[in-house]
This record gives sequence, C-alpha cells and structure tokens, in this order.
Amino acid sequence: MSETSDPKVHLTRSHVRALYQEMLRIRRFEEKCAELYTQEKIRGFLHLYIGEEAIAVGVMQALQPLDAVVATYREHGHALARGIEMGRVMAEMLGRQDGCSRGHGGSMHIFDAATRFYGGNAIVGGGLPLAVGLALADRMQGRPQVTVCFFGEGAVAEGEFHESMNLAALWQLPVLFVCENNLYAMGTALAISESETDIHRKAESYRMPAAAVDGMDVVAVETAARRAVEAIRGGAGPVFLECRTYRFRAHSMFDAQLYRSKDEIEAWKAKCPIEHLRAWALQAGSLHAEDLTAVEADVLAELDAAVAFAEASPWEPVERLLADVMTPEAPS
Amino acid sequence: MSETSDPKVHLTRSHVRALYQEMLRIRRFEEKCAELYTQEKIRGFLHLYIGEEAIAVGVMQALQPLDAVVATYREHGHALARGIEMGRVMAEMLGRQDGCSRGHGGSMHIFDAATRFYGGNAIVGGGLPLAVGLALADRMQGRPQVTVCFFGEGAVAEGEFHESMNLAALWQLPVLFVCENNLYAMGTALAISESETDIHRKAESYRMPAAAVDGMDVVAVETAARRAVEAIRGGAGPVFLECRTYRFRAHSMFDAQLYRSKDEIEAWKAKCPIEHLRAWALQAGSLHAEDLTAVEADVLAELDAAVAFAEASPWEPVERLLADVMTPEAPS
Amino acid sequence: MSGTSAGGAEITYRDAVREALREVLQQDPRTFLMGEDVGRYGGCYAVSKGLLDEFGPERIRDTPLSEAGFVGAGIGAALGGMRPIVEVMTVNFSMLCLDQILNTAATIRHMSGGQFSVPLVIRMATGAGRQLAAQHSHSLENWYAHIPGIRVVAPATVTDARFMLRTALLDPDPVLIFEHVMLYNMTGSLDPAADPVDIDRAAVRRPGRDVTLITYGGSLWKTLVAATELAGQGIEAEVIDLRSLRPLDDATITASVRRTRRAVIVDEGWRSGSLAAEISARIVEQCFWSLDAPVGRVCSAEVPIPYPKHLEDAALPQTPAIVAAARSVVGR
Amino acid sequence: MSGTSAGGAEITYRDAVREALREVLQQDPRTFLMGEDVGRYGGCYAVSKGLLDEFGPERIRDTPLSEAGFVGAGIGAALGGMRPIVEVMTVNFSMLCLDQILNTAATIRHMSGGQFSVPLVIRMATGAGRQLAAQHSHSLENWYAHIPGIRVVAPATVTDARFMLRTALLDPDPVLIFEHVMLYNMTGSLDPAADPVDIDRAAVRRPGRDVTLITYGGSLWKTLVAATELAGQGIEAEVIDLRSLRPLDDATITASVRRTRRAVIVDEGWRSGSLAAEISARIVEQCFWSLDAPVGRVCSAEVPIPYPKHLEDAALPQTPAIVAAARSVVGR
Ligand SMILES: Cc1ncc(C[n+]2csc(CCOP(=O)(O)OP(=O)(O)O)c2C)c(N)n1
Ligand SMILES: Cc1ncc(C[n+]2csc(CCOP(=O)(O)OP(=O)(O)O)c2C)c(N)n1
Ligand SMILES: [Mg+2]
Ligand SMILES: [Mg+2]
Repeated sequence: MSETSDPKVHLTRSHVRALYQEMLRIRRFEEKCAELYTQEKIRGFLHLYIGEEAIAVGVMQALQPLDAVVATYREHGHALARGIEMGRVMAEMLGRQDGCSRGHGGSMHIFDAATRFYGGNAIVGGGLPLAVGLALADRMQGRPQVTVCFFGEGAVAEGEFHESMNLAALWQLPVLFVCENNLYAMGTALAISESETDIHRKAESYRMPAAAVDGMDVVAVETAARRAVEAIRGGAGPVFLECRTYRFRAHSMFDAQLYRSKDEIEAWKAKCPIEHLRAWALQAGSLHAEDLTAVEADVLAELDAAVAFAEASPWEPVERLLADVMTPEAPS
Repeated sequence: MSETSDPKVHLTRSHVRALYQEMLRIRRFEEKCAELYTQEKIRGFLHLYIGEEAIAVGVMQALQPLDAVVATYREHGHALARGIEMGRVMAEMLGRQDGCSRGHGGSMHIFDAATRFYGGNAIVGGGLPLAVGLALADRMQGRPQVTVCFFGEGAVAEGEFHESMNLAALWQLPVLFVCENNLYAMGTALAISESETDIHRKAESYRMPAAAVDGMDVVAVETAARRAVEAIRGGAGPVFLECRTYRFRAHSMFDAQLYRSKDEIEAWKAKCPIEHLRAWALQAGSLHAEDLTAVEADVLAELDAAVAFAEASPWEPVERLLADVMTPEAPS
Repeated sequence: MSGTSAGGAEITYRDAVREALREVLQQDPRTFLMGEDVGRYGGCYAVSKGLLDEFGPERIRDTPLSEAGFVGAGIGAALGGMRPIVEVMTVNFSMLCLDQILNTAATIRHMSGGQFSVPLVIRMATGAGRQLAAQHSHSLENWYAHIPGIRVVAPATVTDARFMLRTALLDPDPVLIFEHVMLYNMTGSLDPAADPVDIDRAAVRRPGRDVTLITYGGSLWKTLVAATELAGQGIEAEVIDLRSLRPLDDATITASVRRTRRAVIVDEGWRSGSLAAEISARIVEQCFWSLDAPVGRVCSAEVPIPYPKHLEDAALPQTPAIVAAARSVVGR
Repeated sequence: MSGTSAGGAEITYRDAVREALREVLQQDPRTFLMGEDVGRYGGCYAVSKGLLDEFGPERIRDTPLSEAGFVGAGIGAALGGMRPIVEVMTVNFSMLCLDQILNTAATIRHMSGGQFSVPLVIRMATGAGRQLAAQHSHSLENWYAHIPGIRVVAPATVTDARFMLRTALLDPDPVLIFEHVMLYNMTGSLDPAADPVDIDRAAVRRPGRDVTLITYGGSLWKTLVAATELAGQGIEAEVIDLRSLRPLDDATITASVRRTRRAVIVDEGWRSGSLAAEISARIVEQCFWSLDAPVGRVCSAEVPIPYPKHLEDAALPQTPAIVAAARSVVGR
C-alpha cells in the first residue's frame, strides 16, 4: 500500500475499514448482479466494475455531499460509493419502481438527485460535456463545489472528450476528470485506439494539470483525489487523473474475451485492490481478522436486504409509460 | 526572407517569380471578388484569403500532381495555387455552369477532380476526417501520395479535429495537416477558444511531429512543407504544420470587425507576404522592376480573361436541379 | 416582407430577438447566452450585438467551435440550476451536437425516473434563401420535432420572436427555437396583447373557408402572399402558423380542416420525411371523413440547396407553387 | 421468430450478414470493413467474428471510439477509390457522425457539380427489444430516409441480409443498411433465386385483398404474425416489406393500396415524424380516391425506450396493436 505524506488521508482503523467495506460492497453487489443476470432477473447490458473498485471508492472519499458526480454505463460502483442506497441501486438493476431511476434506466442509467449523481450515461464520452456544464453552473452561482467525471480510456478518442477538456481548461472550471484506464474499450486495446498511450499526457495539451495513479491502490487514489479536489476547490481549475486499472470480468455479459490472454487477466487479478488492502491492513495491524469477518457479514447482510427490497418492489405501472417524458407542470 | 538550408527549395529567378506570381494571382482574384460582391454578382458568404497567400502557395510547391488537397470555405487561394483554372474558379464564384462545381457550390465549395481538390468544406473541421480517409485509400492501394488538409485554428476546438489527428497518427497515414492560424475564428480570438494557444504543441499529444512556421513568408512555408511532404512520402506518418498568419480583411462580407483593433490589422499588413517577397527579391536581385511589371500584367490579363469567361458562362438550367444528387448510372 | 400584426411598435425580427434576450437576461440572473461569436462578434446574424457590453463575458459567453461541448455544457448548466440559452449558428452545424440533444437533453428526465429536468433553451438559425449553398441552408426542424422529451417552436412573427423566449425559459424541459434566416431583416409591429405568450398553440393568421394552408417559420409569409393571390381568384384560404412544431396543435389544425375540408402544408424541409408528412398523416387520421381532396404538400426539392439564385429559388417552396397546390385541392 | 422464405439453406440473419461480408471481401480487394470492435472482439453483435483471421487487420479494421472520424475517413477512402463498409454499432451512436453523413457523404456529389461520388456502405444496428433502454434502442431510419443523396435499405429477411450488401457496394453513392437487433438470432432459409438482388423495390411478403400492411425491418415479423391472426378472423392482409426506405417504392405501395383500399403502416420509429407519416402522406397523395378508410399507423410510443420488459413491450408496436389497427381500418 502506498505511503502517503498528504495530511488529508488519515489511515485510521475506521477509515481503512471503511475503504475496505466500500470496495467489498461493490464487489459483492456485482457478483450478485452477475448471478441475477444468469437468472434473467437483470437484462440488457450489464457492465461489471469488478477489479476497479479502488477508483470509485478512493475518489469518493475526496468529495463533499454537494459535489456532483457524472459516470458511465459501468457505474454501479460509483453509485454505491457515492452513497446511493444499495437497495435502490439493486431495484434499478431489476427495473423496479423503487429503483433510483424508477427502474426506467436499469444498469446503465443510475441517477440520484439527493447525492447529485447525474448518471449513468451509455454514450461513450457523452457525460463529459455535462460535467463541464455542472461545474460552470456551480462557478456562475458562486458555489464551492466540484464535479467529478468518470470515463474509460476508450472515451479519450471521442470528439466530446476533446471539446470538454478544452472548455474546462479554457474556462478554468472546477472539474475532476477521472480516466479509468483499464486498457481496453470492449475488445480494443489502448494501443489500437490511441496514438499516445500515455493518457494523462494528453491533458497537458490542454494545459490541464494531470497525474497517473495506481488504480489498484485505493489509498493512492484517495490521496491523489484529495489533492486534486483541494486544488480545484481552491480555484486552480480542472485536474485530470488517470487511474491505471483492469476489469477482471468481460466487458459485458456477451463478451467471449477473445482479445486478451488468460495470463494477462491472472496477472492483474493478482493486484486485486481488495486483496491488496486486506493484506496491507492485516500486516500493518489496521484491521484484524475479526474486522474482516465483521465487514463481510455487514456487507452480506446489506446485500441480502438490498435484493429482498428490490425483489419486493413493484413494477412501474404501464399507465406511467409516458409520465416522465416531459415535466408535468410545464406552463401553458 | 528566411534563408533555407534545405536543398529542395531552389530560389532561382523563375521560382521566385512563380511564387510571387502565384500569390499575386490570389490577391488580385480576391480583390476582384470583393468588387463583384458589392456588384451582387457574387452572393452568399464570401471569405477572403487576403494576407494568407503565402501558405497556400508555399505548401502547393511541395505537392505532386496526384497528391490530394482538402480545404475549407476560405479556399480560393488553395484552388488557384493548386492549378485550377482561374476562369473556372471565377465562374464558380458567380454560380455559372462552367464553374469548377458547375456553379452548384459557389465560393465555399470549390472542387476539382483533375487536381484531386476535394473542397471546399463549410463545416468547420469537416474536412479533416475526409483527409484521413483519402490518405488511407492511398496507403491501402500502395500509392505514394500525400493528402494535404488545410484548416483554421478555430477548427482545432472541434471534436472532428481530435478524432482525425488521432486516427492519422495511430494509423501512420500520409497526411500533412496545415493549420492556418490567423488568430481569429470569426470574431473569436485564439485565447478565447483554446486553453493551449501554442497550437502546434497540441500535435504532440497525438505523437505527431509538428512545427510552427511564419505563414507570412512563402519561402519558409515552402521549406517546411517540402520537408514535411518528403518525410510523409517516405513513410514517416502524418506531420502537422502550424502557419502563423493573419487575414487582412473581415471574416466574410458581413463582418464589422468589432473584435480587433485597427492597429493590430495595420501591424500585420506591414508583414504582407507579397510585399515581403517583392522587397526581398528586388534587394537580392532575384527579380527586377520590369519582372514585377510583367507579372502584374500577366495576372491582370489572366484575371480579365477569367471574369470574361465567367460572365459569359451560362447558368445551369433549372431542369438540372436534381441531376447531381445521385449518380445517374446507379444499378437496379 | 413585413410581419405586421396589430398596431404595436415597429421592430425588426432581429431586434425583437435581441430585446427578448435583453429582457430575460435582465430579469433572471440564472440566464446566460452561450455560443459561437455571440459576444465580441455580435452574433453571426447580429442578433446579440451590444449584449456583451451590457451583460459582460460571463453571461454573453463566446465559445470555441465545439458544438457538442457547449451544448452539452448547456445541458449540464441547466441541471446545475442555471437557465442557459445556447445558440447554434445554423441547423446544419447542429448535427455536431445532436447526440447531446437526443441522447442526453431529451432523455435524461425519463432515464432518471423524473428526477432531473433540463431547463435549457437552444436557438438555431434555419432555412435557405441567402445563397449559402449545400451546407448552410437546410431546414431540419422535422428531425427535432420527432424527439420525445423536447419542445420545438418556430417564431414567424416579430411578436413571437419577441415573446416566445420568455415562455421557453419558464419551461422546465428543453425548448428549441428555430429562427429562419430570411426573417431577421423583416419589420413588423409588436402585438401589445401578446405578452405573455403561450408556445403551445397554432395561430390562424388569416381566416378563410375554402382551404387550410398550414405552415410555419419563414414560409408563413410566402403562404400569406399566396392566400392574398388566391383571394383574388375567389379562393379564401385559411392560413395556420403552427408556431409549435412539437407538440403539434392538433385541435387548431383539425378544427380548420373540418371546416374547409381541404388542406395544403407548406414546409421548407425536404419533402420525403418532412414535417408536412406528419401533419398530412394526422389530418388523415383525424379528419379523413371531412376531406374533399387529398392533402397537398409544398416542400423543398430533394437536393442539397444549390448556390445560384435561380436554382435556390427553384428548390424552395414559392408562392406560385403554393397557389397551384391550393387550387389543385380546391379543384379550380 | 423464423425468416423462412423459399426452400433454400437454413441460416441465421447474423451468419447471412457475415457471409455477405466475406463474399464481398473476397471478391473485391477495394472493400474493407471498419468500425468499433469489428475485428478482435468479433463485432458487438458477433457479426464479424472470424473475419479478422481471414482478412487481417488492414481490411477488418478496428477503430477507436471516434464515430465522426472513422465515418468521415470512410467517405474519404471511398473518394480515394476504396469500397469501405463502415459499421456504426447502434443508430443512437450515429448522431456523432451524422454531420459527416449529411453534410459530406450525401452532399459532396451535388456540391461538386457531379464530379465526386461516394461509394460507401454504412451498416448500423437499430431498434429495440433487448432491454437496452433509452440510449441504445431507437429507430432513426426515418431521419436517414429524409436525406437526399443517399440510399437507405433495411433487410428484414436472411435473404436480404445475405444479398443486399453486394448490390449496395456496386452503388456509386452512399448506402445505409439498417439491421434490426432482434433479427440477428433469427433463422431463415436463403432464397436461391434472389441473387443478385435489387435494393430498390418493396416486396409483397404475403398477398391479401382486404388491407395493406406496410412495414420494414424488425417489424415485418410481427406484422406477418398479425396477418395470420387476421386471416383467422376472416381478414386477408397484404404485407409489404419496404426493403428500401429511400427511395420508397411508391409503385408497389400504391398498386396494393388501390386494390385493398385500406392501409396500415407499422414502423418502430416514434410516431410523430415517423417514416410511417411519409408513407401515409404519399398514400393520401397517390391513392386518396381509392381509400375507404383513413390510413392507420402503428408506431412506437413517444418515450425514450424504458428498460423493464413490460414497459419496453408497451412502447413498441406489437402484434395485437397491428391487428387492432387493421381491424379498425377494415371496419370489423
Ligand atoms: C458513442 C458510443 N460508441 C460506442 C459505444 C459502445 N460501447 C459501449 S462501452 C464501449 C467501450 C468503452 O470503453 P472505455 O471507455 O475504455 O470504458 P470501459 O468499458 O473500459 O470501462 C463501447 C465501444 C457506446 N456506448 N457509445
Ligand atoms: C461546425 C461549424 N461551426 C460554425 C461554423 C461558422 N463559422 C464559419 S467560419 C468560422 C470561423 C472558423 O475559424 P478558423 O477555423 O480559424 O478559420 P478562418 O475563418 O480563420 O480561416 C465559423 C465559426 C461553421 N461553418 N461550421
Ligand atoms: Mg476501458
Ligand atoms: Mg482563424
């Protein structure tokens, strides 16, 4: 585990436990989702975040309640780490009325007004301009808030990435861009999609401060995120963080993974962020075996309750099919 | 005038004269266009290149007949320098049948199959992907050709710029990207549109070799272009050239130029590429006063003939309104 | 052309739009105008001239050439509590931000289960008639009118240009305002009774009993001229200005057609797949048994709009064609 | 679902598309397939699986996530003498390259006065039914069918999936091929007589005398089921598969409707501004005096498609609605 000189990351027992628990919540939640998918209770596209949990968990530590979050279609982890109730996220996965988006969106479209969680966007790169605008609104209204925008390294090739980076840097907006570089966009390896594979160096061409961080190390991510968010909140303009990571599972449930080797997958699995934190915490004495057991039990209890809540939730009645297309109270 | 160590640019009398004449052709042509615009013989948007002639003329020196050119809506200079007959370009300005695009396109849409001149594109940034594809076709067919793509610095903010730069660099395609940085996109100064105002540095983030060159110096442009085209033809992949220049006239005929000062305009006019070459050539003895007179006379004769040709050209008959929407010989 | 209604103050359409902008900017600090060259240049069509001095560069915000970026930023800013007015210079360029409009602005309310509204106004210039040729002359309002989750309006009179914006800004959902380029120079008198205006209802601009002519935007004036001509031939045409293209005001249309038993739709969009087709289909669905003749359509020829005046004129709906179509359905 | 026609070989729609690709790749060295994940991943819907091994990475070209870039590159490559087949994963993503399709591919022939053709094929998946929710489920074929300068086809049978591609590649102009996502797994038998196929004409998939049901793509099969059901109720429906959406085959439609005197159009697009509207308008224009009832439309509800199965089903045209609409126009 990386040592940190930043005073902001206090590796107290409770904090280490929280980091561990947050990552485990995501892991167990998604393992359950995969199971529910095979049972056909979850349908459509399901993109698992397994292996990448340290990023969402690390970054969210740096946020305040009124900060905003924009994520992608691989956003269960972000939703949970941001504090959306697991039951509501699970209900969304099942398409139920108590889902955080009333079940309209499913896996790819998780939204939550209370935590300023703006999706859940299944257009690669589509969330970046939104983040720019959210930050612009905060700035124009004099609010000291930060918008965090998560996206994959595949999105870097999109025009919307480029336009958003320039706007944010030009207008010096309070955005933290977090690139989750898991080396593949579906089956397309980074070297097949970018002429410059050192992604964080691209930020320099917008004069945006950037850093690369080990995305398998939750403390490293938290440290980098805290530093960045502090700078942004202080008015330094946008910051770019490239988190180097790997998805342990297929891109979605339809992927035969012809494009990468078992060896490569195994090598990365050995860097599992959860295992990594556990081993370090046990060795450092931050956590004891009974803490781990207790955390696991907590998580499983939460998960069971979430599934039960979701399965008990009603379906949106067909009469509401058109209800949320336009705001009802539109004038005239 | 910049000295050149590149053996490829031979400043023989005839070459200097040709450079001078080419620039003067563009200048006089466009002055005439402005006049014809006030006479309402040319309509629509008219974007003059006056002040920027050194770029088109310098770059075209480096091309072979089978190379391809992609330009913008400010492309009269490129069309003339590429060798499209002045009469056909003028007829296009007037919307006549003998125009190089049968008059369909006018000022913004000059095309010519014979010289592989692919427009004439009035969507800012829209030509860049096209250039990538033309180069891809050459490469896939084993042809040693280069595609030159001209665009303004305003286009750099567009997503299509970003996607095209990456594709060209990733696939190592034979494209010369020529950014005509005249400091303004309509009324928007560079510093208001780009967080990184040193445009050629943006090319580095695609790992594309780049250079900035004095766009008011035709020899400097030719030198840089020859060097780049030679490298590209040799298989080095794409190259980016930023030519620093200024438009002496308004953006189009509707522009009150509220956004820049008279002083700034005058300062740049003092760097006029044509005056600049003339003064240098006279001093160096490459050209004599009578050469200049002869060139001016040649150009005016060509221009008069072009206008006469254009004005004598018939209108496309209304019956052909739909004729060029689809290729007539489409199967089935 | 004169857009005279009742006896109010004379004003140009351009000034009416500017006054509308000034008013909302003065009244609501959450409002700002953003787009290419809206500030220092004064607007591509001089609509926003002077506003920069009055409201400053934060609220009259010049953007880089990044249509997806700044439209997306407008969506984000709306989500963040602002009331952005985004200007897209010309509907052809809006192809570059259609992803943001369709996949985000129009969709996020539904996807989020009704949690988020996007109180955004997008203004675009549309239409032909200025000899701007194949990439600046289209009328794609029909595409936008196809999208659930947004509202689309087309002010054809100075009164609507002056007052629709305020109502649009009160709407919690995205509203697109289409301004036909040929209207900006039109003078008309403001209807003092029109404030506040609804933006849902079509208006009968001329009563008549023999045939209903349905149109919107720039074609309204050609249609009114045709109606006058028809009156001279003993045919009293009722002229409906749709005003709102989504939703369509079926009640006004069907009430008129049931009375006149004949209808012609005049729409500058290309014929196949035009908005006119939708109106025709609705008339047939709702008034079939009242119809005494097939519903007529006068639309643009299916060609990218050509540059020369005679061909541009031939491509667009013109008064003689409207008269002919009306006579044909009336049968004399 | 089974797409059986005559007694040829059984094949899935997916395999039929793949065989079509293999054939053209083998026969014409100018042909190549380009798009996101067409190579190493094997295609988002597994259509191109195996082709990379057979044809190599130059001709089965994985692209970065840059829709505008690689579609534009396809246009350029077509201009440069290649015969590109560009795959856009899903029609929703095609918003990102619509500028290139509308403003360049469809327009360059006209703008250039007929000098340049763009022999490009673009394939896109379209439609709903897989619970992919609000950003992956739309049917925007109507938008493309509105654009002059391109051809749009929608193979609904395995035979058309197998043979339309070859004809499309022979076309000197851009052809868009829409493949409905629900068809890929469908099995049918290849019509051995169908080769070579025209791509201009609609096909009568079922003869009938009482009502004409007009449809295309994924809705064909629901419509045929409805026709069978109607037959059980004594109503003989003729079913027309449009096959070509631009141009529309008016002759086949009007011949049928003049005979049956009644028509219903089934179209998965949102109702307002649907392709169904255009067909309805044409029927009224061309067959008004033969019609015994208003033309019916069965379209999608005007809502971004919801995720849960029951709501998705409710949003889309289904067999009972088709039966009901047919009964309603038949009046029993
Ligand atoms: C504009 C667009 N193009 C293509 C897709 C299909 N698609 C979905 S996810 C994905 C890969 C994205 O990769 P990356 O950005 O690296 O994120 P990751 O999935 O690795 O987290 C693709 C191509 C899409 N959703 N949107
Ligand atoms: C996509 C798009 N957006 C906006 C415009 C309107 N427009 C035409 S030229 C221009 C300025 C372009 O500036 P630059 O690229 O620097 O080229 P320059 O005109 O200076 O040669 C703008 C904004 C356009 N034609 N296309
Ligand atoms: Mg990735
Ligand atoms: Mg410029």
